Amino acid sequence: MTEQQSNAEVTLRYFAWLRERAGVSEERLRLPAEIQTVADLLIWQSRRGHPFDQAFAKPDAIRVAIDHTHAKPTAAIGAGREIAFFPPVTGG
Amino acid sequence: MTEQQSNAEVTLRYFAWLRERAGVSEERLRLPAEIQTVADLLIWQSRRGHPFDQAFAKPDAIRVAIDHTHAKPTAAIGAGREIAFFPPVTGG
Amino acid sequence: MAVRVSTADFDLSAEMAALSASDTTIGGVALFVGKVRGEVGGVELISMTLEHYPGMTEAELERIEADARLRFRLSASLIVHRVGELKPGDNIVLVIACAPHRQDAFAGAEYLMDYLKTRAPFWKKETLVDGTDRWVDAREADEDAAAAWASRKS
Amino acid sequence: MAVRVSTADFDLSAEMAALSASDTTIGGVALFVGKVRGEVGGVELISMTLEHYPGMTEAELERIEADARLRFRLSASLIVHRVGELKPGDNIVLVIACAPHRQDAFAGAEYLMDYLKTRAPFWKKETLVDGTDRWVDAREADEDAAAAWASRKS
Repeated sequence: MTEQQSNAEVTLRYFAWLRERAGVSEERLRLPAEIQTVADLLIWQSRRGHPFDQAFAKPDAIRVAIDHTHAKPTAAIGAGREIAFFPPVTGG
Repeated sequence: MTEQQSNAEVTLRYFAWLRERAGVSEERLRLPAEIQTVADLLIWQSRRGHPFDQAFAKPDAIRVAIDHTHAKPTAAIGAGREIAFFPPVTGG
Repeated sequence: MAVRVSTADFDLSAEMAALSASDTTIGGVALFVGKVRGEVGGVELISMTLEHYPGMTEAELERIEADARLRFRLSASLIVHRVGELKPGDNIVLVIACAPHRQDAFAGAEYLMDYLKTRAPFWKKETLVDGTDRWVDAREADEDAAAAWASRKS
Repeated sequence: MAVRVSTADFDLSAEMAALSASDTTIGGVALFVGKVRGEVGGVELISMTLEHYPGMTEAELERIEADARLRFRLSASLIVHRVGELKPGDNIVLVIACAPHRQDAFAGAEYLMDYLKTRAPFWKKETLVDGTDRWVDAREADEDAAAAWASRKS
């Protein structure tokens, strides 16, 4: 197992306009080991190429949850198994 | 018609514990002409003798309405036709 | 805008539908229901009897509603207050405020309750399990809540 | 304490009865209903579609309820939020807060709504009569309302 693959497999989920722009609602993959924080992950998404580059062009407009809990850009991905990306919520 | 009787006839109404202590819910009478304000009226009640003297012993605990509108002690009785006496309200 | 004094109970769903069903500019509806509690200072309550001043009650409730409409952006409102003998758990009062936005709905309903508590001529008498009957004292906290609106901007 | 996500509508009277009928320590019940408005910026709305994040939604609503219980003296509470396609005038959300005293009931319901609006993972998409579809933008005023609780004493 190389350094790049040392992270465990995670589920990435996408909601609302982020789901539409990313063209996917859910994917399972291993994140590169250098991704430590939510901010790292957002940068990685913006460099993944089409359509993720456009979906993640404005990371400030994107919210992230790790295992069903809101996570700030500085939060560590840690042992998180499900990471979700979505716009600011508009319920109620 | 003497000075004392120059006021028109009014209806006095009593509610809650004031009704119970006064022993009456409603009466019609002519007020003495020297009663100009709500405060005057409360003093007059406290000097009317039993049971009004006891019912009106603490005028600060009594609220007054003239023709269905709350009236302060300084308010003039004026042309009011129905004057009500009651404790502070406790609805809701 | 409506006020009602009644011995009968009210139905929340029906009252809200009657008030808001035909107006799609309404985005928020705030409701408050006051209920009879089963204990007073640790003593079980048997019943609560509500007296009011017919004529003045309706006039005062309408004034409170009119004031709330001047202060908040309300689409519709309702005040229903019961009188007569009530039991623990029974509904006493219902207030509904409908508005385009939730802040106005909440503030409207709270304003209606605060002023109803300090201005509308209702009086409660409690009958306790120990056989005593007593008129409920007005709470200073209620006066403070109503007075606070006077010093608020909105 | 309960949360529910549902495509079905709710009945106010039934929900309030289920929450409060057996508890006579409850003196006040505050309820809020959010509804779909018929116009967006002067353009008629055909429908509103609500998406959510199953699993996180329930977890987040339960956290909001737990926070409200720490902050206010609440006897019971309920959050019901609808998802799927809704029409103008339809109910979107119901919040109920039961408490011994009305101030806690009002504050509890308002707190639940303010945090639900800014924390619970729901997203609205509007379909307008001119054929456009658009995701609703988050309102800064909602963020401010939730943030204001953090600086309040109660």
